[in-house]
Amino acid sequence: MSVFIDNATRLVVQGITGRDGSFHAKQMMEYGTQVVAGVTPGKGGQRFENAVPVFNTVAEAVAATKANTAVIYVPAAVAASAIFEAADAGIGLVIGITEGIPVLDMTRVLPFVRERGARLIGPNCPGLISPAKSKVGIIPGNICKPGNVGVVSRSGTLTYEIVHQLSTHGLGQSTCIGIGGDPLIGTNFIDCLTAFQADAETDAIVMIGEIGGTDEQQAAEFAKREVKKPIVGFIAGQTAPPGRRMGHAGAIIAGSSGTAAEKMAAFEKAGISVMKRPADVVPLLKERM
Amino acid sequence: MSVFIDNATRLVVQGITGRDGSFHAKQMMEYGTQVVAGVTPGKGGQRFENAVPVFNTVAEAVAATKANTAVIYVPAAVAASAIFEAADAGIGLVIGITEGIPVLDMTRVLPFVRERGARLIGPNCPGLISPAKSKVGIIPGNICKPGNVGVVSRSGTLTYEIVHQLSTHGLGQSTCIGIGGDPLIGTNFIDCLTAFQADAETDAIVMIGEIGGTDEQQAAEFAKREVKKPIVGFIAGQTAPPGRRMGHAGAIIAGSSGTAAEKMAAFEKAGISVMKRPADVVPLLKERM
Amino acid sequence: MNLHEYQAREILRRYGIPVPPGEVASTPAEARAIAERLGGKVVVKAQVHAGGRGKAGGVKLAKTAAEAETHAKAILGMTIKGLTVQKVLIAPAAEIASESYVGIIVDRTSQRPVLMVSPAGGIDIEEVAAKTPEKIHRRAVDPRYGLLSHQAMMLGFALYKDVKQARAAADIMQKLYAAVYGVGASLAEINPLVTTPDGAVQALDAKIAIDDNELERRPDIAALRDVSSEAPEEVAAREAGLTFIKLEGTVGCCVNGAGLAMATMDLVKYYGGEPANFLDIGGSSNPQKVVSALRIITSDPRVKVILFNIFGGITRGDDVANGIVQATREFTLKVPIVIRLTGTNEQLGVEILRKAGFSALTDMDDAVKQAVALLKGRAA
Amino acid sequence: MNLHEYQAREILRRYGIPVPPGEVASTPAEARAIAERLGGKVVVKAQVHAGGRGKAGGVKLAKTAAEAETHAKAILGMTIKGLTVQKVLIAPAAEIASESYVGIIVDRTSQRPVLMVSPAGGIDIEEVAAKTPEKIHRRAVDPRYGLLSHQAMMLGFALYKDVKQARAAADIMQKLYAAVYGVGASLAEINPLVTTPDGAVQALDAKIAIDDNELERRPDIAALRDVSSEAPEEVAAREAGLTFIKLEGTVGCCVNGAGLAMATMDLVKYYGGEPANFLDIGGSSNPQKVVSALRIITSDPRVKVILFNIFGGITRGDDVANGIVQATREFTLKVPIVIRLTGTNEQLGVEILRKAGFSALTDMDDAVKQAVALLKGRAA
Repeated sequence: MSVFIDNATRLVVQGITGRDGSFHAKQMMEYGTQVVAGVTPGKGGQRFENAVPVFNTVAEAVAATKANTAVIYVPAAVAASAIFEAADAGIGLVIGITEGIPVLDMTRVLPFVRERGARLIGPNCPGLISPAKSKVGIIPGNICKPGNVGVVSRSGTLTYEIVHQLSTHGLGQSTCIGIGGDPLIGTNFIDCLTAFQADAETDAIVMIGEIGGTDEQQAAEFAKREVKKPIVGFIAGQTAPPGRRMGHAGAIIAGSSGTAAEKMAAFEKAGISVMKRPADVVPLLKERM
Repeated sequence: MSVFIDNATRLVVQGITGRDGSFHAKQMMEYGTQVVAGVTPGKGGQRFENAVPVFNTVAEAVAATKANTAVIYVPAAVAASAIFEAADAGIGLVIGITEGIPVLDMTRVLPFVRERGARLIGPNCPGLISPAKSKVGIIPGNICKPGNVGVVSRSGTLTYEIVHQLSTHGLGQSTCIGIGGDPLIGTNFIDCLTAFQADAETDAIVMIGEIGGTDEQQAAEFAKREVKKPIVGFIAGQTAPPGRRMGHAGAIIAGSSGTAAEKMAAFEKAGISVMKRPADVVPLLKERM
Repeated sequence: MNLHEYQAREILRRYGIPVPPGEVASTPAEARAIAERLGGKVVVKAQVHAGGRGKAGGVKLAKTAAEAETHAKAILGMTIKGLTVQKVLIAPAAEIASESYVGIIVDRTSQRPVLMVSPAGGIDIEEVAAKTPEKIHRRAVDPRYGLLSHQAMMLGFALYKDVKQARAAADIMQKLYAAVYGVGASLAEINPLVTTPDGAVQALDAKIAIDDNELERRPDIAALRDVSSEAPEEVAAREAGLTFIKLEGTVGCCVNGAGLAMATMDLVKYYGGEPANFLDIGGSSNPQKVVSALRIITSDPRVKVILFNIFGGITRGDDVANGIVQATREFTLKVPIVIRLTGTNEQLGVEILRKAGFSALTDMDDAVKQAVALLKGRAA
Repeated sequence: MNLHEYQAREILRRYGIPVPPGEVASTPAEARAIAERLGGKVVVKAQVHAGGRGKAGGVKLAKTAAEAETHAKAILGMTIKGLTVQKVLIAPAAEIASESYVGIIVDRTSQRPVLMVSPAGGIDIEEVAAKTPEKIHRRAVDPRYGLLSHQAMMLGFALYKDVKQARAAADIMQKLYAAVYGVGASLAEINPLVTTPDGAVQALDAKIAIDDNELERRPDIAALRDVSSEAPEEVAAREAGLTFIKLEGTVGCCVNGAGLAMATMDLVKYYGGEPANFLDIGGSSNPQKVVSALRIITSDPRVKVILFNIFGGITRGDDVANGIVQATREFTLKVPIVIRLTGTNEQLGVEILRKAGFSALTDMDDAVKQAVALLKGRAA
């Protein structure tokens, strides 16, 4: 078992013939992910890498290949439409990699996805990986290692940094999930904590948050009540000034709320071990496991 | 027991200070309906007929009076908004009397009402009456009589005609429901047949349809499968020419579909006794009861 | 309310849908001037609310401006299905590579706007639906989200293999959907949606019907009404607040409520008569409305007997009776009248009628039977 | 992207919200001419992206056009919170009967736009929220239906007892909601929404922030950007495709990825340094971006050491190394540089750096410690 993706994941890549889509589709295929279809309007009938059939629409891809998961690499201007399309075609898990989707588009996408009983991860996220089983997104496979630590993060490269620390110190991962750096996302910390708590292969959890919003605070309260597995947490942005968007659209301190200090205090209060720096992850985890 | 309304009905009248609203509010109060509140924006704090408190909003009316049913007499231009408001305030049963609501407004009103688990009757309907218990709408109380016949109709005065026939021949009614003459309505024949089938006080059903749409045809199929009580049916508009809107916005024969002949055939096929003229209702009912 | 083709084209243009040029003319000279401006071959098209214009000779091709003038002269004033042609549209005779159909109606069953498209365009879509239903692609649109890009694109691919054309068609569909909600249409059709030899996608002909209930809040759209293209009695009835539809029979009906009005017509037929009209005086019973109703009914020379069927609810019997009495003061009823009056203020009404020399019945069946009998008596 | 007050007012006007007259001036003479056209008393308001304009002397009342010119002369060129005033708005000094607040933001928790209104207007809404939270009325709007009339009306009644004013406010709220989706705003505030002595409801001052992700598809809104009101390094960074935020410290940071960039800054602080900036070179690693990044970092005289922290994923180590080498050819780095490089094409990158005389570290902690040590060495 693992979280959200595994060997049964049948992936359709939206934007498979684009620059990012084609690069990462190859990477995923090499990693062993079952990439069963690609979608690029107007390129229906072609084959990607002489292997994966390309369709004009996700509906056609689902009908022909029984794809159950979609990953989106299309440009920001059409990315909301791509999520609508995936959910409308009956895809149960949609991973939005694209950065730069307007927040107001997401206010309409999110209820649509939920009404269809689908799960969206992201957007503006690196995707997820269940080491040695399946990888959907852009997390480099070579830094991961199978194991029993679940990782959930709002960030991309910071996740790699921490996963790299884990792997080089012999702590493998059950699943690593990048939930995305945007203010409005489909899957939040609580959803991932719930999944890790239920996952038999996960024994401990690493949670990487950042400034902006109150998702970490709510997750900490939830963890205290519902999560029995040890959690180690990190918050990026202790030195960030208020009112500025720190790269991620969601990483902005509004007024006095959403600061790193506030989030770290919430972690402490909930019994989550708080890293002072990324390198602390290994000793703290070993202490708790 | 009766259908949709009874002695527990606590009514708020939207547009209670208007011409139609005030007239019918008085009629309903005289009939014995529990009119607990009225709403007219800007007249909050007044009392209607020195008795019923008037509020600016339905939400305030519900909070103060525990109203559970709303009836709408406001002009067509603001009637869709009034339905939204009633459903948003937690009202479970909304009766839209107003005629002339644009169909495109209803395409947005109907999913809103359903998402809130509310029932809309109408619009463009005369409302409903459970004789001797409660009356919501404009059906004249004096032509009705308590009894065991359930009446459901797309029409107003034609319903009165048929109810009058029933009452003068000793056949009382459990509930009479006017579902409305518009193409898009909140409660259809199937909903009413389901309720009458479940209602212990109803022993037979009269169903009054008209040209336009396929609601009667679908109801006939449903009745054949699900309704164990005898049904007598009538269809108005045998002589209506195709393509013309016969008063009711919904009464229009499109192409070759929605004709009276088609609907009467569907009734016959489903074992529903078909009246040739309104006066047939009594003998046909007596035959089946 | 139906719009003329030229009005529908103007609305499509306003919503950004590509429509070929073209202008409307009321005189042959105007038609010629437009044809000269456009240059090249043009089509002269009658603007009437009737199908089958082409077969009736209402659409003609002109190679020159002079020929356009000649055709306009022939078409203007022509009668098509009882309607006189008052205007013609002059448009370039486009070269067409393919013809498709795109339409939006509100579907009663799904209670949603439904987009229908077909690669078999240029002909009556009901014919396509009857003969080759597999050529029609439907999509009910969730009005909470509107017509989403990918949904339009799927329909675009149903029309065109070429991705650019599919995208152009999808864009047109989204704009047509916006137009439907923007102008309050109950029906909007582009038929045909054409591709030109250079691959462009355009709306060649359009039909838009407006939901009458939208007109009050859309004075700009209401102003598009062309009363000259409607039956004068129906215009008069609408202005008097009545719903009136002219039919072919001899029994003039005046009823309160649409359902009862239809049932009355049906009963006339049941007893061997033929209704001359549908007429609903509506809920509130102003005596003046009854006067107007009688004026309209009696203006039809085919009417041989007048039948009132009033079941008073909101409508009050005394109002109706007063209206009848007042009408007989204003003009002479040349045909017999049968009055059924029951319900609210029945006694008052009957008394008013009695004093004026009319009798009233209480039973609908009796009234209709009597009206038909009177008819047959006269006919015999 | 923040809009100036005068730009926000223009957008409100476009959406039909009543806004008092007023025009923007770049020179004292223009200010005088506008004041003359308006007549009567006017307010001269600095147009800068900073709160507290009034306290800083950026808002002044003028009784005459001459006085408006004098005030404009004083305010234009003034520096408020580090920003130079380039424009002033000249508006009539309105008589005000009451002041309220109306704002829309997108709420992260409900994932919906939220309307906030308060009868306590004219002051900072965060102050109201802190001191008298009961005076703020909130309503999350379901974007599938938009802000419905009755919802707006309920908030209207929260502001005004008078039904006409409540209706006017509700109408303004619905239009403001339309404006938010229409221009792609992440924030839209009317503060204060005023009533005039004759009872009219008007938007006196407005603040609109645009979601940067909306700008690509809205060139008309993107054109409203006033680069003169932004820090020049940030403008240069944006044009180079970098995300850069100027801070007060001495360690210039260059990182790939926003989360890692923040974590790097935090670690600098952890080891006793202060970051000079946030800088994310983004996912795709064009060497030219690295050159631009170095140019921007070194333009800050406070920077005493440069720290690269690269964890290659999409970003390739050789690209980053090539960028660093190329930059040193184009200009001289006057301060020491510490490079951490790991991940994709790490070996290639390290080799390129080695040949150019740079060494690279593989551990983030080591790199930050070394950078801070260098800093202290210099400082000591």
